[in-house]
Amino acid sequence: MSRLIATGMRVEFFTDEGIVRAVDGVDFSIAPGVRVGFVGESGSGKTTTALALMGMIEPPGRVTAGSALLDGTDLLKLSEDEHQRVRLKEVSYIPQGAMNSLNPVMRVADQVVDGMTDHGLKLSRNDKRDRAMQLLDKVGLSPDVARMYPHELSGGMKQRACIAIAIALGPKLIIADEPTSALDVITQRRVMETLGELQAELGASLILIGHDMGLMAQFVDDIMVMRFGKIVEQGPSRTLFKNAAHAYTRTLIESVPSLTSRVSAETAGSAIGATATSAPLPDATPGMNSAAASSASGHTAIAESRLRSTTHTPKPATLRIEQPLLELHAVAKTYGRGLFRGPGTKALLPLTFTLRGDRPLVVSIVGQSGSGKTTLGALILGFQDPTSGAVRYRGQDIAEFTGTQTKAYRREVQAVFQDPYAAYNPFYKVDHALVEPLGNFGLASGRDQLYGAMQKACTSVGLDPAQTIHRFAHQLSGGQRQRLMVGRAIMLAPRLLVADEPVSMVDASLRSTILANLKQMKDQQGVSILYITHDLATAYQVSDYLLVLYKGRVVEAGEAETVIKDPKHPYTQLLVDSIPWPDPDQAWGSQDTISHELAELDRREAARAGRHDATLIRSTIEGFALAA
Amino acid sequence: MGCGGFGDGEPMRILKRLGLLALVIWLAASLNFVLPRLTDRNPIEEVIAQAMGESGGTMQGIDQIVAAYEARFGMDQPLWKQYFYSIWDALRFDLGISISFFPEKVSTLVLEALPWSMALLGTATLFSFIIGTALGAATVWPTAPRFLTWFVPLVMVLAAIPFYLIGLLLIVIFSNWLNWLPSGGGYSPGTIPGYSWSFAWEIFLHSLMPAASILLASIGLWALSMRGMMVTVQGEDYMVLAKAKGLKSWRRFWRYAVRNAITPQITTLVLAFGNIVTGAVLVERIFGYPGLGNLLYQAILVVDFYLIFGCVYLLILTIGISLTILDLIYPLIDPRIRAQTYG
Amino acid sequence: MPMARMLGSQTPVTPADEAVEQVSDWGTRRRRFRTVGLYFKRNPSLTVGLVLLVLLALVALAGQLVIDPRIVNPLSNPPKRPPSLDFLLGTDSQGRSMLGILIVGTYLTCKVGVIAGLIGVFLGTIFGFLAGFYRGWIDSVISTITDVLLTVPPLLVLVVIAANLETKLNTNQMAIIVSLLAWREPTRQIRSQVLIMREMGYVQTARLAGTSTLGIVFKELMPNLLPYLMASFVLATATAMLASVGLEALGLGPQNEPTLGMTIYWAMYEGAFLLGLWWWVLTPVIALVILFVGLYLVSAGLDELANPRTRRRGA
Amino acid sequence: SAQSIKDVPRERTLVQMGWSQGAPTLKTPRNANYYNLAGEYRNGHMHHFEPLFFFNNFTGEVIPWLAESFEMSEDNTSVTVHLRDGAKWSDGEAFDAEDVAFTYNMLLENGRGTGDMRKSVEVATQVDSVEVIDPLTVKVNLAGPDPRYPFRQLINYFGHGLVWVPEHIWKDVEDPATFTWYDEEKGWPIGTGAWKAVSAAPEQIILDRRDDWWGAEAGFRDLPAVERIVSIPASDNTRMAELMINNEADATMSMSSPALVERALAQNEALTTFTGNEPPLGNMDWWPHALYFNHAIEDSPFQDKRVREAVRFAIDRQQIIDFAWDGANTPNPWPYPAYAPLVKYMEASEDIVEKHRAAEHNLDETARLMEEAGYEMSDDGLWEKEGECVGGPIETHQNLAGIGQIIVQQLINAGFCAEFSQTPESFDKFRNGESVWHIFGHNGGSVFDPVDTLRMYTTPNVMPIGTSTMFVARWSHPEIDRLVAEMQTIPPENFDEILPLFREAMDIWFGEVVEVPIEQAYHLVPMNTTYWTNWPSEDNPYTPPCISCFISGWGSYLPHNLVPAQS
Ligand SMILES: Nc1ncnc2c1ncn2[C@@H]1O[C@H](COP(=O)(O)OP(=O)(O)OP(=O)(O)O)[C@@H](O)[C@H]1O
Ligand SMILES: Nc1ncnc2c1ncn2[C@@H]1O[C@H](COP(=O)(O)OP(=O)(O)OP(=O)(O)O)[C@@H](O)[C@H]1O
Ligand SMILES: [Mg+2]
Ligand SMILES: [Mg+2]
Repeated sequence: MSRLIATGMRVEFFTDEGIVRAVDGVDFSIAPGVRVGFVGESGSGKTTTALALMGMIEPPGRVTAGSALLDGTDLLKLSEDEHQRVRLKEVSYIPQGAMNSLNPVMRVADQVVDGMTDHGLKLSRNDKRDRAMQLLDKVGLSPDVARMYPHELSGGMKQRACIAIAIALGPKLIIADEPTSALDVITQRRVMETLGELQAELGASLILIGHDMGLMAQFVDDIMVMRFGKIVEQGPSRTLFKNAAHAYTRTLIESVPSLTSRVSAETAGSAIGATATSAPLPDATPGMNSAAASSASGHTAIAESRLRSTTHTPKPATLRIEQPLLELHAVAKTYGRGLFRGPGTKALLPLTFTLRGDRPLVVSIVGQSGSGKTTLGALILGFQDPTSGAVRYRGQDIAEFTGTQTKAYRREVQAVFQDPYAAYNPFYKVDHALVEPLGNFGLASGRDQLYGAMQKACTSVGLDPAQTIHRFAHQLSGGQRQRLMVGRAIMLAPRLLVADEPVSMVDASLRSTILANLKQMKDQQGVSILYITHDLATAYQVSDYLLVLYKGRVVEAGEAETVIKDPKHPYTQLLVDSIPWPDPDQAWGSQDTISHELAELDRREAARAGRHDATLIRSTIEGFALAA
Repeated sequence: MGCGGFGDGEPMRILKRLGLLALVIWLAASLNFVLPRLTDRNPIEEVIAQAMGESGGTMQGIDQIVAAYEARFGMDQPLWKQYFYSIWDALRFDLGISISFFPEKVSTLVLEALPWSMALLGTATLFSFIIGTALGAATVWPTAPRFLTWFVPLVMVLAAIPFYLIGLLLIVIFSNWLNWLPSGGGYSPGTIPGYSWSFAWEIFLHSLMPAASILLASIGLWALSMRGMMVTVQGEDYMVLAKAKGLKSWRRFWRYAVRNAITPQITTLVLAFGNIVTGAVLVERIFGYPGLGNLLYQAILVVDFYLIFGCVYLLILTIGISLTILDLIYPLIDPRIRAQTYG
Repeated sequence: MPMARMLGSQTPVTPADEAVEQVSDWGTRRRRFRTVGLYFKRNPSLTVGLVLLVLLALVALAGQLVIDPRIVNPLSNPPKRPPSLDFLLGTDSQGRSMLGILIVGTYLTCKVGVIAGLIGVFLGTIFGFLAGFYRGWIDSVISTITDVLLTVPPLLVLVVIAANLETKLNTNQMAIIVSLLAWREPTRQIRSQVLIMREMGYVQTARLAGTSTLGIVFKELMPNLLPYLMASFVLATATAMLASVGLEALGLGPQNEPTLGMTIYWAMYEGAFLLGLWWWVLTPVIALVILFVGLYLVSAGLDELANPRTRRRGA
Repeated sequence: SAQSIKDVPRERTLVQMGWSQGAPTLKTPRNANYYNLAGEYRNGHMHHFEPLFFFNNFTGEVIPWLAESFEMSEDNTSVTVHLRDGAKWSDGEAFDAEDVAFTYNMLLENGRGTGDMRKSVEVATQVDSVEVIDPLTVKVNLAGPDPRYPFRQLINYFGHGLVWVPEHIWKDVEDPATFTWYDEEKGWPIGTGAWKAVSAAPEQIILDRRDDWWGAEAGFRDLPAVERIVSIPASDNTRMAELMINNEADATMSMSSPALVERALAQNEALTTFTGNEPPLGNMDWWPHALYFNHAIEDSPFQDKRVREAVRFAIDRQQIIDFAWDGANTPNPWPYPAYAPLVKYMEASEDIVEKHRAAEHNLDETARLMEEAGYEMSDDGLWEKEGECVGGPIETHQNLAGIGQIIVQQLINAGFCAEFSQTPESFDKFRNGESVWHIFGHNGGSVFDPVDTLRMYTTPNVMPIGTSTMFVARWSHPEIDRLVAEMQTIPPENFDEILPLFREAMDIWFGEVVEVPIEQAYHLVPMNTTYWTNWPSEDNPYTPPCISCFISGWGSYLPHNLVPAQS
């Protein structure tokens, strides 16, 4: 007996460029109480399939064929009213863009409960509050969050709020579209446990869309592999991981980074070579001739060529070269809460480090969701003013930059934002995001140069430029948006890149390609990278140095090898312990439930009552100095 | 760069904003002191000449009379002194005496007209805001009733017609032809004002047409700007989640879409409320409605410095204070607006 | 839609091939034309709106070449004639031809309205965006000035200016006066929205792209407010025209030019409504209605530009 | 006090309109001081007060009221007034010679001092002193011989005549110029009139009949049938018409649109006018309209008499009347209203008009005169000399906008660069002499003999630019000075003596083309017969029908004569 039987589902988008068949004849069935994982290339139609089940394909898109029977009712044929009643109550959905999906003017608690009220639950004010708090607690959010507005939450916190919403009414089917892409592994584990418990309790079916093969291995019963809008392979996860039939599935599984060996860029590249969307490395800098690129052997040559190709930026005169690239002096950030709303949130406690920049480094920042990673990035980029301390770039406080200095700074410091959903201007097609900086920094001009640069940017992240640059952001899949942003950063070849979860929505095979490309960019063009991630495995693979952030504080730091192989701080230990392995037979963490362990950790932290231990600096590295 | 929104920065921010309010009031008062005097007209002489002329007089000795009155009003003083006194009196809410309604006090005149304006324009503005905003929002709401597609352009047609023309049309239809409603005035001639239901009913009946004409003409304008904001908001991802949550259409509409689109509308509403005190001269004239618009108009016609200043002072206070409050509560209307200190 | 359905069911979709063929035209003129063309096709209200406006413009501009401009003068025709073959739209009580007024008056009034609307929204947009985006002292200065000026009754300004003019007010001066006041509300309204928009994610993307603050304001934020700005423009035009009509109605307008406002004023002054001289009132009203509905339709047609997601139909 | 107001049925109530200058509110409702310059006596408070004499301008009959008679001294230097026995103030005090003398003395004092009371300067220049002979007799000693004095201050009509104040209260008033004379608690104002205010607000003033009115007690007249007068703001033409059509009011203020009056009559059969349903739908007023030149502007092209004459030839009076009045007015080359006593003078002097071709419209003559004056027709169709055209804005009185536009267009068509201008400042501009030409009426002019109008063209009445005046031609002539001085000493009824002087003066006046008279003025006042009858009409012209039009005039006289239509 099946709960959901989908047959021949086809979804098409009628665009100016022609018809995009996002889902092309998908058949599958899901039994009650079963967890199904949807994996596959980014852009393969996972989200679209989910939206179709929700009855939320908006014109000019349309479900053109197929049926999806949920306990006998065809979800694809329901009227809008019927669908409204089904959503959340029978089928609930956690959107991929969860970080951008909360109503900015409503408190989180209200957004959690309003779905319940609209499905006929009569709740008193207090009931509402209690329910909201309960649900938030289930996803590891503190009761404080209930009264907050979405913009006061970190990416992961918002994602968890969306999960809390989805489980509110105990639906028959939960569709979770990359629900944990912004969660650290501990939180991820906790949230997945909650989901699992709930699902078991209700006998609900669960569709988990994701790219994290480890998570899939640990969590789902069946796996469907999607590609080009079709399901190319499906089967029990155990079987699939052991012996996948389809070549693409094999690549997916093989390209999952592990903690056992650090893969070099070359191997990753060749591994990808087998996949359909091969991603050649970009030339060093757009506009630079290929001779210069191929002869480039060290960063001196690169730097020279960059100076040559971009004659007026950056101006050495405005930014002093001899100074360290980036210095943070006791930088701390406390967010205020606005009018009469109590004390603020200490997002980042004073942090001091120096990144010299003469030797390119990848410094990874891992840590708990809400521990201040994004905040740190924003401080470095000058998007937030530090509450205290100063951020210096090449020896100068970024708060005191003049107009030209800011521009030069922007030229040299780029970023990939955590939320690719908010990053695009909805007015423009996505080419705008690429053309703008090219034009502003004088990197390219004229149709051909611009187009060439964009093409390279796309291919460097495995995107087909023809299918990308003419679209609006909402016409791209989440992973496509994210990749384009990374491609943009690569295209701009900055001196420093702040990459906030840059590959969280990308499938494993592409992920390693992209990371390899980033790494190559680092090596060939001397780009330092601050890599903010929850993915310890990739952090381990690419980073030279690792900072572990916990509650706004760096608790442990050192070379990736040292910290991950032999964590000393209990939080780091827990973190490493919680990595889901892409092997269904390897247990996920210890037997204890994660919430128990977390509680233990928190209790120990609390017992110290504000007295913080110094950062555990496990090892040092040339070019990066962290104050304990 | 400031200290991005400390909890304890709040009182400072409020203080600064209040400081700005004081500045606005002072500047606006000064400007409105100066403006009428730039006309180079002498209201006293005009009023007196008018009065004497009407009585068939020969204007003998008019200079003398004018001088006598100028002294009475302190207009013989140097300008800076007059300015100083004006501002000082304004601070004490002493608005002086009207020239054209001499010796009536400006405050009496203003307070007498104010309730009429508030009742008429206040309710008309509020209703047209509510109806117009809802209509405008609904036109771009996918599941809104069909009839809106032609109804809203129709409302726009009404917006194109100056509201006083609509008013005249209403009078011709409802008063002259159908004889359902009185043609104007605050209440019927001979009715004795009092606190009774029948009197309230009278007032209501008399305000129906003027209110309707303002309403009809301005709904379309409210709708138009709301519509513009709604279009932008509908593209947001939270609208997708709201739908995925299975929220009822009305909740998605009101609590999600409208709620996010409404900030500029609220700004406009505050401005519109500020403008209530300037009244709607033409509607008041057409309907013989005794509001502030007419008072200000009469004051401006003869450049009655004191009465103008009195009316405008009310405007200054309402606009200044309501905009200040608005600025302070923006973060509550939309929490994304960062509560920041100025400077 | 039927057409789209047909395509959907019959065309075998090979996205890659098709795309490769089209990619080469990125940034070319052909592509732009195509985009614009498709846009018009998808948004008929834009077309209808533009047609209305062009029609009105034709009447106002080309009409002036056809008619003898003197027919808008008093005494040029017998008074109070209803529309007939001799007097196409009738005449007013002073013997002005209403046809002439439709032509000349529309031109004059649209001039005032559109000039004032444009200047008003233009200044309002600039000030509103600057204040909302920069905040800090710029905001304080702009907001303070706006607040102060918001307290000045337009009537007072007009009386002051009228008192200081040597000659009678003409429509150009009128337009400037009205537009000097027309920016105040938009400034405040736009500022309030910019306060929200400045926190959007794409603003940060743009900052990273080295876009200057002005660039962010005009290239990133402004387009997203397009429907609202369009609405503001319609509003400002309306307010300007109605204000000018209103001021004219109080005898403060350009009394020797047959604007729609003056026409309405005279119609009201003479009680055309009561007298049953409907054509006298109807003519200016029709011109105003066409203008407004045209502007409304255009603004509705621009929705998709600001929010591509509102796109409902396939090309 | 609102509770104590009794109910009066509609059919015993007169709803009339008070002066509001187009505004929807009554001016100064709580100010009943006639002498306060900003006070508006025509808002309804005029029903409190009664004059010594009314005057029927149609018949020339003087109607005694608070007084019984007056006589002029032989040398025309004093008037003795005999008051009516039994006249009383509303508080029961007798109205007597002391009150008249007190009022005079108050005005004399003020007029000789600050002069900030209505009419005080006028009184002070014309009156020397006042003597109380006995309680019912008072003698006014004039500043010089003036046979017309009673018609200036003792008889109330149009803008002439005084309003009496009770000595027993006003003697304690500190500053009569700013005293408001309104206090419901104290029962102020105290007048002799048959009605008394019970409530006053900008929206309406309600006056109830006093059943103890002295006139009924003294057997002078019956109590009026009108038990309540509600005075509401007149607002504008359209609104007046609406109120009448809907039976919401019984009589209007003067309306300025004949078409609207016609329409109102057509819509509501109960409405009538002074001339019934016949044109001109109203009664002739005392200020015939004219196009004035400002003779005080020295570099004005209108200093050239030929140019003025060219303008006069350019004006087509009949066309103006056809357009603005649908033909229902009379072209008038004279500066006089066609009241019976004045018509005699004009009929006897038709030849002077002929001689100066003053009533003629002839564009050829215009062209000839302009060329003679050295002007050339430019390509734009304008007369120009040294690149300058002749004209400028014609400042127009607000009631005359209708004819204003037509006059302007006629002048433009004749080659003058005239511009129409009717702004809130217009009146002020031409009163102060700041406009080159303007359209206005002969306010303060003759009613029963030609002297008053001619006085406008005497040297003492020509004010320099910047000084406000109602005599906006700012023109005088030594001969006219002389002739007027002579005429003033002749009692008004001596037609034969005055006529030759008049002819001589008018010959000069027309010869100099002082101004271009256009048409007669009419008060268009629809009256409603639903509740009240016996309105004044052509057949029964007992008073002008406009109740609140005049600053001192008839006031309560009309309500006294109304007869209820429903019993
Ligand atoms: N604008 C804001 N106002 C108030 N509090 C904020 C704001 N932005 C972030 N915070 C708070 O600061 C803390 C750190 O947020 P931050 O976004 O830096 O976390 P993060 O480490 O990036 O987490 P994640 O991995 O979930 O994205 C969180 O507790 C969050 O609630
Ligand atoms: N509105 C749209 N118009 C046109 N094409 C669209 C639209 N939405 C999605 N697509 C395209 O459909 C394909 C499937 O998108 P979908 O979002 O389902 O991918 P996905 O499998 O969820 O990818 P990811 O893992 O990156 O989220 C993509 O190629 C995308 O570009
Ligand atoms: Mg997706
Ligand atoms: Mg984050």
